[in-house]
Amino acid sequence: MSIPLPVFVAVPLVTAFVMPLFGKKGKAVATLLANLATISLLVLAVVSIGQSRVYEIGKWSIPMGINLVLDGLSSLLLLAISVVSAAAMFFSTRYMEQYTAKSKYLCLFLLMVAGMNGVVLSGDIFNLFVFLEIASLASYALVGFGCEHEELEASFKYMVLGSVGSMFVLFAVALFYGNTGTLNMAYASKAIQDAGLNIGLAFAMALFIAGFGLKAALVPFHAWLPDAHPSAPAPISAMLSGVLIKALGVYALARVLFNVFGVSASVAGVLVSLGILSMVVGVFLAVGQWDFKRLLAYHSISQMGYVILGIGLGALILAKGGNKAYASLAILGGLFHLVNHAVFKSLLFLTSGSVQMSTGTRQLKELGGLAQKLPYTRATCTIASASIAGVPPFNGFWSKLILVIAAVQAGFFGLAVITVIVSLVTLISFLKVQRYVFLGELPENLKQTKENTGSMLVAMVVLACLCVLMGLLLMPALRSAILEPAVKVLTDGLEYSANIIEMANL
Amino acid sequence: MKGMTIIVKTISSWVKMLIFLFGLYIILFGDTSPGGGFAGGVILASAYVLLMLAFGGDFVKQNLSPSLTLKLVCAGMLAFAAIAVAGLFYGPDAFFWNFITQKWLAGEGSNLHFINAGIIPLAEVAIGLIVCAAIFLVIFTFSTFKFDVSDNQKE
Amino acid sequence: MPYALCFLLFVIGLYCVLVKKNMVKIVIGILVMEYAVNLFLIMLGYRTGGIAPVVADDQVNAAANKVAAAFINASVDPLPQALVLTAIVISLGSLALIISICIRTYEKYGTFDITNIRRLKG
Amino acid sequence: MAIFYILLLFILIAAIIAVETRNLLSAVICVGAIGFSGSLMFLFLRAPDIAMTQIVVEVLGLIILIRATISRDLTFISGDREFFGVVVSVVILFAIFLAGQTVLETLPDFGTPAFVAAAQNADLPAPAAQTYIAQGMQKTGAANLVSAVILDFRAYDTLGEATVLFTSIIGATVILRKKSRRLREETNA
Repeated sequence: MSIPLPVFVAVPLVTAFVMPLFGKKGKAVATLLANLATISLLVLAVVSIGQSRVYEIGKWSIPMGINLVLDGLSSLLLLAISVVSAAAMFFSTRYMEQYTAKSKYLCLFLLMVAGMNGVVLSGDIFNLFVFLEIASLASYALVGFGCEHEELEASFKYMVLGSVGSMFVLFAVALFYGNTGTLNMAYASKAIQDAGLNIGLAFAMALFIAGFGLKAALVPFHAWLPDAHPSAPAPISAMLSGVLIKALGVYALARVLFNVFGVSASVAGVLVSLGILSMVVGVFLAVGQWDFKRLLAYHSISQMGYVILGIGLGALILAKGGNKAYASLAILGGLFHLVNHAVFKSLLFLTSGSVQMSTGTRQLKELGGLAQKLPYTRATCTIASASIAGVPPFNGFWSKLILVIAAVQAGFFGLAVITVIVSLVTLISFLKVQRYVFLGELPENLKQTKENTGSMLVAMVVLACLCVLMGLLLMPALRSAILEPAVKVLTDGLEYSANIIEMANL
Repeated sequence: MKGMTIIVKTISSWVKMLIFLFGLYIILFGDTSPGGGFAGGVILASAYVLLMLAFGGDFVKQNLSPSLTLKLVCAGMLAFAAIAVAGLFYGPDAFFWNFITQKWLAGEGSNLHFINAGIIPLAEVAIGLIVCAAIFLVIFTFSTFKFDVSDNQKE
Repeated sequence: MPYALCFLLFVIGLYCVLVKKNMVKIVIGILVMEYAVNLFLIMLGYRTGGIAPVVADDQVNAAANKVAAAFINASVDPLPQALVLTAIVISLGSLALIISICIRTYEKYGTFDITNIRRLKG
Repeated sequence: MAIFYILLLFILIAAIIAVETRNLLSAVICVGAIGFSGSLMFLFLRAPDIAMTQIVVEVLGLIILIRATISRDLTFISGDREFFGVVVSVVILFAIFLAGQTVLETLPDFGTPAFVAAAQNADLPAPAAQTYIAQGMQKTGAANLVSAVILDFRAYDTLGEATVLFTSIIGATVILRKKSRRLREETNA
């Protein structure tokens, strides 16, 4: 079945436009509609797996109009976004009862989803910027949703750094237009291949790396993340850490670098070093944290390092003309880890929200002995912790294993050792979480704690099942349907423009 | 927020119509002359802002309440989205297909001759509505927001 | 040379965001960066001695139903103007949001100075 | 040409004052000066649509900014700056600025639109901007080509842009709402 691609953006947008019309009384209807929207997006994403096509908006042939592109990488990201957003939306049905203005929350949530889908599908660099702004503005407002001191402060910090990132991207778009005379990524890529990469485009590329790096919170640009992610309500933290930094940061970066500018050894070196820096710095900052969600946020930085490392390693092998099979394996590891991280990190944030809602605190030192009180939360949290630390047979193990194998095959033994060490430190810090939250003595004031039921539980259990089952994605059938096309988009690199132009002319 | 003196009130009630007409002109002629939905919408909003400054927040609140304004924004957005989606139904499966002009150019749908820029003026009106209501709502929210510093002073 | 002055404006805005300690000043820095990028984009489309991209009646060749060559060879680039129109509205939207965050923060802390607003560590 | 340099210098001076002055209200007024001279600049760059939009947006932006600063007694900035940090960032930014000079030389000269150079490449189809100028009016029916671009050729961007405005007003009303959390008893009830 061939779905018109703008539907992925139109469904959440139209639902979001309807949301403010429901006041206090229509809250139940609004919640139902929002859940329907996210679930239908999930269905659409599943249906569109394996398809690849170009959609010209308004029937204007490119480069006159804007085109949307669905290929392997886009459908992988669409799938991740819709899975996490459906779970987070279902979770918020009950969780967000503690805040006011629920219909506006749902509206912002859907706008954020629409923005991410727009970024992932766009084939036009300015259009990508516009949808990036939608998703970012919605996330700034959602981070400050609680309107308390920490939330407002984190939101301000996030918004300032995010706006600077957006300005970098816009300036880069201007330079890009000045040098190539077009905004369409396929034709711009062709123009760059014809004329060669001059210093103006190299500067634009540096600005893109800085701008998208700010959105992805890679280490020199990570200052906002440890404040913003813990301050948001738990389902929003799950969305931000789970998919927002990937769709706006890693996806956009990979698309622009691999498919438009083409990777060179120096750029790949920058990516690998950013990845290693993020991995190591993130994990060592995480170990010392005593705030549950803050600890998780630092781990997000570290795990994003794995993703960038995998992609960068693949780029390095490609740029040096090495074996293409090794390069695809490294990129496969990176992308697989991206999807895995989306699932287990959002699950971890949801469990932290469940703990916070039951106990009213997220300071590790004030918690303890909740294993009997919150059995389901404990079980799901354990599964997610095992995943993030890379314990077999959960999904995190497989992607880390692939990364290590790829690093060893390509002859980067140091990288493999660093990957394993960071994974061990991750394990230690999650043992600490288990020890302080679920084991040990139950503090006197938490005797009345009750397990959360209903939608929160369902969302957590579904994600936990996914954590266990996602290793199956490596089975040949699923792998060639979901992961391989995404890897192929990146390893093909500059053939992107020829492919798009050919598909558009059909 | 309080209103101003009688002189300001009288003058602004005269001027508001002129500003309003000017804004409408800018919106409706956006396809043939400079201007368009954004500029015109902001001008329309400034007519309301003028009224708000002259007569005070309560007066405006009675005539155009914030919840109604928010609903107007939603209506404008839905209208714009409807224009976009209409291309899917009237045309050959294309979001934002300019279904009036393109049919006219192809020699069909001659009853739609009267607007030869197709969806452009319609979209200008929708955007004018969105921008006017949105800007007014923002400024109204900012001006009526009351600081409640008493219980949150620096701790 | 005009490009260079524009880039200088961008750098001034960036300096303001990085160095200043007052919330409103930081917002001003972001605004200055936005102005710089908008000007830069419009400059990219300028043609010396050009005319605005609005087709007047006398520039249409009615017989051939075509725009006169005089217009085609003189009009400035309309595409960057469309981009800047979008960018201006986006910057207005983000200005409204960031100022609302500033106002609410002021209500909580009674100051705009970010050195006094440090509840979060790191 | 001279008018561009005069306006740009005026904008730069206003920007430096806006950044360096200690009075917040003056800073906001300087931002207004930047905006209005920017609008004049757009007019001389033959962009009347942008000039109009810039001027009206500037007025309302100033109202919003003044609202943030004027209501409080604290319009003066106190507090000392870290001298060392300022020097370091000035040096780094100046280096970026100098590096940018070589970058800007790769652009077509001021006065030549970017699409003219791109049109030389026979390998590619005609650049979008050239098509807009030559055939935009016949293809869409709008004489104002900027309107034709934003509402027909690139209408999808405009949908995104209107959505940004929508997002920001929902965000602003959410941030400025009176009560943000319910009590625990209400939640569980």
